[in-house]
Amino acid sequence: MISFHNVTKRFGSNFALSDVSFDCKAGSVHALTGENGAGKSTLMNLLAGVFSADGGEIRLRGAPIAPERPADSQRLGISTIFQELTLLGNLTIAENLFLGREPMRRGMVDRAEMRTCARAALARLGSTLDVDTFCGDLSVADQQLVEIAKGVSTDADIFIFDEPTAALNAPEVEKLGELLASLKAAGKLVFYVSHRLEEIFRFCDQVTVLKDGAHVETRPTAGLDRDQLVSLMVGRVLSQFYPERPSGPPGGPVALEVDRLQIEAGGPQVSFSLRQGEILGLAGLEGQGQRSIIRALGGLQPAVAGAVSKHEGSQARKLDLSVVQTVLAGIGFVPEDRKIEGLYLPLSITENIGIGMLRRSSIWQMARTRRDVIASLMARMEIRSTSARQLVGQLSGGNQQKVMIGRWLASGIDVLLLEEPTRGVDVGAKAEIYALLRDFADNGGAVLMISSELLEVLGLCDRILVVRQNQIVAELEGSAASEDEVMRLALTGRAANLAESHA
Amino acid sequence: MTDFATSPSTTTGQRLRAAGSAVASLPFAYAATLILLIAAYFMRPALLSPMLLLLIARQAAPLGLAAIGQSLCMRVLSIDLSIGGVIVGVSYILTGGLLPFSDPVLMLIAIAFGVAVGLLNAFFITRLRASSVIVTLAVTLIITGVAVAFSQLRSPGDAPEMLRQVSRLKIGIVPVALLIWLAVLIPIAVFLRMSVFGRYIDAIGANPRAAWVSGIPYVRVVTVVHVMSSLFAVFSGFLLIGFVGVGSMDLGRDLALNSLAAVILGGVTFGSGKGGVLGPTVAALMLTFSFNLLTSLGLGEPAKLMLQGLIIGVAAAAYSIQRKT
Amino acid sequence: AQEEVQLLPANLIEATSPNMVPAGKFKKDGPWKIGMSFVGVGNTWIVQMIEETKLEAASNPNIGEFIFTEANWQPAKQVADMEDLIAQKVDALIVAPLAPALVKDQVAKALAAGIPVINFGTGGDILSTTVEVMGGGERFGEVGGTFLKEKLGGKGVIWAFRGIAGVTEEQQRYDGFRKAIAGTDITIGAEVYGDWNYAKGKQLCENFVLSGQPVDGIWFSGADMTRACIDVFTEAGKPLVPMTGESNNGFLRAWKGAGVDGAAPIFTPGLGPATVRAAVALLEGKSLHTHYYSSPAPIDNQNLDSYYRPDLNDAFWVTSTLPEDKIEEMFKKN
Amino acid sequence: MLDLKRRSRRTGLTPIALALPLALFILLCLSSSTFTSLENLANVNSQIAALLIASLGQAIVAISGGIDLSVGAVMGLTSAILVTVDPSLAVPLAYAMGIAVGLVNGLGVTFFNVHPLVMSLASMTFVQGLALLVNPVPGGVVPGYLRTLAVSEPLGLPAALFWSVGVILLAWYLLNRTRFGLRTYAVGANPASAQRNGVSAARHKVACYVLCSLAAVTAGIFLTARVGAGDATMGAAYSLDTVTAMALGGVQLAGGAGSVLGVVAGVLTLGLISNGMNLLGISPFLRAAVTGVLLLAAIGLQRREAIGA
Ligand SMILES: Nc1ncnc2c1ncn2[C@@H]1O[C@H](COP(=O)(O)OP(=O)(O)OP(=O)(O)O)[C@@H](O)[C@H]1O
Ligand SMILES: Nc1ncnc2c1ncn2[C@@H]1O[C@H](COP(=O)(O)OP(=O)(O)OP(=O)(O)O)[C@@H](O)[C@H]1O
Ligand SMILES: [Mg+2]
Ligand SMILES: [Mg+2]
Repeated sequence: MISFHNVTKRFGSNFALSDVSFDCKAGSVHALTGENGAGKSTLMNLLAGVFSADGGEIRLRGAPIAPERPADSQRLGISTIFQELTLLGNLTIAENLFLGREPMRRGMVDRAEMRTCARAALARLGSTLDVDTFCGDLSVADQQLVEIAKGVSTDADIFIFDEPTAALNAPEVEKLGELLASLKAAGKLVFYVSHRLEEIFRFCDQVTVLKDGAHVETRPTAGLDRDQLVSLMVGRVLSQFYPERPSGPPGGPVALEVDRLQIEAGGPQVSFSLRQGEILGLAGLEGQGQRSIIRALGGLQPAVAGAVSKHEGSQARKLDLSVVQTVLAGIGFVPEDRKIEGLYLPLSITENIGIGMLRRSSIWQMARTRRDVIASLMARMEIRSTSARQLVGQLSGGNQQKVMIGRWLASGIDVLLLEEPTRGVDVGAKAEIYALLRDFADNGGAVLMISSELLEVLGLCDRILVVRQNQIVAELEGSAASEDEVMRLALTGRAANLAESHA
Repeated sequence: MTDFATSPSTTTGQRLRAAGSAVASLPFAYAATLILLIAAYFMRPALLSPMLLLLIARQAAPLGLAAIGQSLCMRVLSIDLSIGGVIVGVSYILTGGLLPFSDPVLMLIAIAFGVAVGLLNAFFITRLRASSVIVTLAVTLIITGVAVAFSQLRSPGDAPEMLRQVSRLKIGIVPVALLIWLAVLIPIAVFLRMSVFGRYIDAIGANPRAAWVSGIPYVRVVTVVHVMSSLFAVFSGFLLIGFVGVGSMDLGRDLALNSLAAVILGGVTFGSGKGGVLGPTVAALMLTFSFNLLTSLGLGEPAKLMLQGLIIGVAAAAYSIQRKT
Repeated sequence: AQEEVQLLPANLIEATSPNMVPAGKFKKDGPWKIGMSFVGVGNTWIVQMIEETKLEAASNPNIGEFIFTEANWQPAKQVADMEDLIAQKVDALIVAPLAPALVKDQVAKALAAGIPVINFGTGGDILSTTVEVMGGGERFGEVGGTFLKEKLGGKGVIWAFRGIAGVTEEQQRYDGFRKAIAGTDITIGAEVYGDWNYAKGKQLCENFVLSGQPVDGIWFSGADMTRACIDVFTEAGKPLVPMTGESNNGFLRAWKGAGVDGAAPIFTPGLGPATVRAAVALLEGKSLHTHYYSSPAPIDNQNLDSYYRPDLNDAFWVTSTLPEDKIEEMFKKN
Repeated sequence: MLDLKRRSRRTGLTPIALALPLALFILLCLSSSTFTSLENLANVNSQIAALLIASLGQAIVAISGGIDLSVGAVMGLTSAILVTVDPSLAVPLAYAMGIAVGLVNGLGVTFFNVHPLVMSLASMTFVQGLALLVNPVPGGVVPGYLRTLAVSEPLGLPAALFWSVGVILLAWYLLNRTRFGLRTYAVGANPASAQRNGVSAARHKVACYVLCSLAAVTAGIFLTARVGAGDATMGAAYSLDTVTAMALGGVQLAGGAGSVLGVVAGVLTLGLISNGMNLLGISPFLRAAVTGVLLLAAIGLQRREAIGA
């Protein structure tokens, strides 16, 4: 249905895509994968009319196409769910779903029709959200759902999903799978860009691997296994995905003591401690309060009551939970949305990382940038860039993520709070980030993280606190915990056969 | 491990190319200044005498000072339209005759007034998240309204002798006002380039939300920026009042908008978090020179306004095109 | 027959029309409500004029309320102000129009409602107001033009510094000036709008002086521009040429200090009180001429000392109707 | 009430924005006998009609994420054109001029990427110069049919009422019922996202600037007809007044939020301040200060997420 012929795209002197050629059939789900910055989004953006190609051509049913703007692409029957959310906060769900192709009646926008169709589109994803809600009032996961609903509600032949599941939880991913199957059955072509290997194997018929802008392989997923796919992507076999946990029980001194922290008036209180040298995970279903806890600790969201103290040596200092204070006290926070809350996209890598080193200086002091530290950090983290002066906005998602974590690693903090540390990051980079975090912990740092990818929590954390309805319902040993057990605790607050000794 | 940011592998050719592209990306004010100078050479060569150029530079000093403050605001994605109001306030404090103090004390009061206005602006902008355009517009309305109302009670008096001297004196052929401008400009430029404050300004300009999340003292930095902007306006007002010699309620009326033009023509853009102090300075000179050139061409007011509009519009558009390519 | 109404001392104003408003036409019992719509504020002449006007209104026990509005130099605002004053049923309306054409509807509306309208300033042939109290205008420009014509012996190059573009009063002054030099060999070497403003005037003058443009005399449309130019000449060490000015103490000071050859038409802030007196006279039922014009003999090098007040600051304008203690309170040099 | 709060994401409306004109109205009713007279109310309506028309145009640009300082100059040029050009050509020429200015502003902001404040500052300066060139001294004769349209009293109601209601309905329909309106909110909130949804953000913004200039021309026509004479500087104060009015009414300069109701409330507030001060005999010099204080109060209570311009 679609075929790429020697497609090339440059950004400045950088080749984001060079001579990419492959074909895709109607009635199939075609996975697109590869490392961060491999060019997946760029290729899809060409199809979506966001960029235009510098060379080669794209053919739709044999005829060359060159959409110059998203509207052109929509007219050609291509519907795109972009990697970045494109919902408008001041429009309702219904309005967002039909923006750009509003149903009209007697010269006016037909709101009734819009609502009906919007409800139907959401229903296909098993969602019952009120279609008159403004999208700005939705959680990220709901926004992602609406985004998908928007993409599939169009009458298109080709659907592009660019990392649609980055913010979704298991049950929603399940629904998405059903949806993909129904699209496939209706004879549509679906592009599915993802770093989640199991989704690729479960949902997709074909997989194309890109590397550094070049086409590596297009193959049926059937005859492929995980390791093969990973080595196609990374160019080598990852011997160890998650770093080794330190042997023995985590017994470092306490780094952060959380005492009866209360997020909402009248809500439950949580207490726990974070030790030096450990990686502690908060696990639970979406919206159960993990995010509020970690945000409150980072000073980003006010807490109603409770005390948090930071221990240094034998001294304990009670913290005033504002961002400026927590950073001064040596606590760094890595947000889940790196573009909005994390990075300075128009500034260079050096500046993005260097700014973290200034955290203890007064604003009147002279600033020093430790270029040597930054250079070695970049080398260690394998940040792919043309130079340290490249603007962060030009990096691929995974590399941006590394820069954001790198800022804190270079700043000399000793407690790191992470939200979704590897969102949208490729397997290779993931392994690298895990290693960095473990290294940070081994050198006396303490890590507290939340992640919607349960396997990541299980694989990386030394201890896991399961959160349900704003409360910590269980504490588990990371190496001993199983996916089943955590899920059950997260859903019911109760372990299956065990006594509630942990709660 | 080699540090490739400082590694010696860059060739001369690369350096030349880098230098070339650096010149190409200079703010348009530089090119526009050059064009205007060439135009003057052919049309009004007398304007190019050192005497007159220095004088034009002195005329540009109030705008130049105001533009520094404005550029700081714009670099943190804010804007300061209260510059005009501050100058009216300063004029009233110094010449209104309502406060029974000596001139130096009055000048200190004017400075304190500037700080207060900056703090007020900053409070609304950072704490209440109000639009800076509207806040500073409202503050201007309040200050001018109150000053004009009070000034109806009593006619404005003479400007402090000290300020009159400053705006008149010359060292050799160099006006003191120009030296004062430079004396403010250079340390500020160095400070912004070297200090933590300057880095934070860049970061906030690039992404205010990220700056907050990563613990940059956002409120403090923006507050300092607005206080500085108001202080620059106070100093700009000092020069203007000294220059005029007597209080007036229409001093500095177009300074707020002109400083905005100077800042943008000088290469400071919203949202890039980047921008120097030199660009706006050159742009302030450019605007003042263009004003003088148009005057000396003997054009009527309408033609002058039209050309002035064209210069600002074309310069701003040309600079954007050049930056894009 | 009644005694002639004195709006101002005789040397300051004269009746210029034989037509009379019939006695008793607008007679009304007090206390009266008098409204005034003024164009806007911004210079020291206006400050003083308003002060004198308010003082005059306050000192008349028969005036129950004096409502002053200013239009902030906006035509729409002036129209609105006049509507509001009419809606409040003022007994007499004083209007200083931004431009006569802009307020003719409202003037007609007021007259139709039986409200006498006193025109303060400009626009004789467009507005059919009850009484006109005028000053400045063509005569103002003419005084300066005549002075320069005589000083230059009918030939030479003159710079013309005009006021704010598009203001009727400014245009009239300029027309008067052109009239005065018509038919001579005097040429206008440069013509600019200095907005009646010191800073702008100074910038423009500096530009001319330093770019070496020839000049034999300078005509000014008034206010603070002359002082600016004298300062420029002095600072540049250039010999002064004859200049025209206005009856402002700051200019008189500079004039005296620099020893420039000058002439200054008098535009008295007393015109404000004169309009109030005219309104009162109408309401008292007295007969008035329909047109008054203020064009006192200008200040020249000889009589300069009798007008200049070294003890007062630059904001003071002669000739004032204010009592001496009030003058000292307002303008004492600090 | 809850709905007002929820919808404020789109309308920018706050209780205070709506309460301000109401409170002023009640205050004036209680303190001035003249205020409630039919004549005075008609006056107030006539006084604010031009500002209302221009502000609605400004609001459309603001909702799309821009600002237009050239509104006042366009009004001035309209006024100059009306009294200097042949009466039958005057109105079409004025509208053609409006389209041209709007196009220049819009293209400058979108394709040349010039900041709207600077772009419209440049066009404001140019257009003001042109207006003075066309009509240097106030005066001239306004075509008779325009006079009738602005000052007659059909059905005993002031013509300004019909103009006001007309533009309010038109703007309301445009913003709330048409595709154009919905897309204006979308473009204002995030042009890049809107673009990805198939809305041509640049073209849309240009259209908004053109609409704003057309509104300014209409306001200029009304004002010139009402005053009965041409004046090149007639609109000088309107650029900032329109910004003030819409800000009072909760329209957000950052784009994406604003409402016709808000603009009406803002314009009413300004009109009542002016009228009230004249009626109550409060020093006119304090008008600006009072406006400033109300403006600070109104925006201090607005909900905004972004910090900045
Ligand atoms: N707008 C841009 N300007 C300059 N370079 C860009 C731009 N967008 C992408 N690139 C570069 O193009 C390359 C491919 O980026 P792309 O976003 O397609 O990667 P990706 O495969 O989608 O990665 P990820 O998995 O992180 O989303 C990267 O090197 C990136 O730095
Ligand atoms: N390259 C690899 N080498 C060894 N084990 C791997 C590798 N990749 C994944 N795994 C294992 O597979 C399981 C799933 O891991 P993970 O959640 O990272 O994969 P995914 O979601 O399919 O996609 P992605 O690997 O792109 O993140 C983990 O237990 C991990 O140990
Ligand atoms: Mg991508
Ligand atoms: Mg995974």
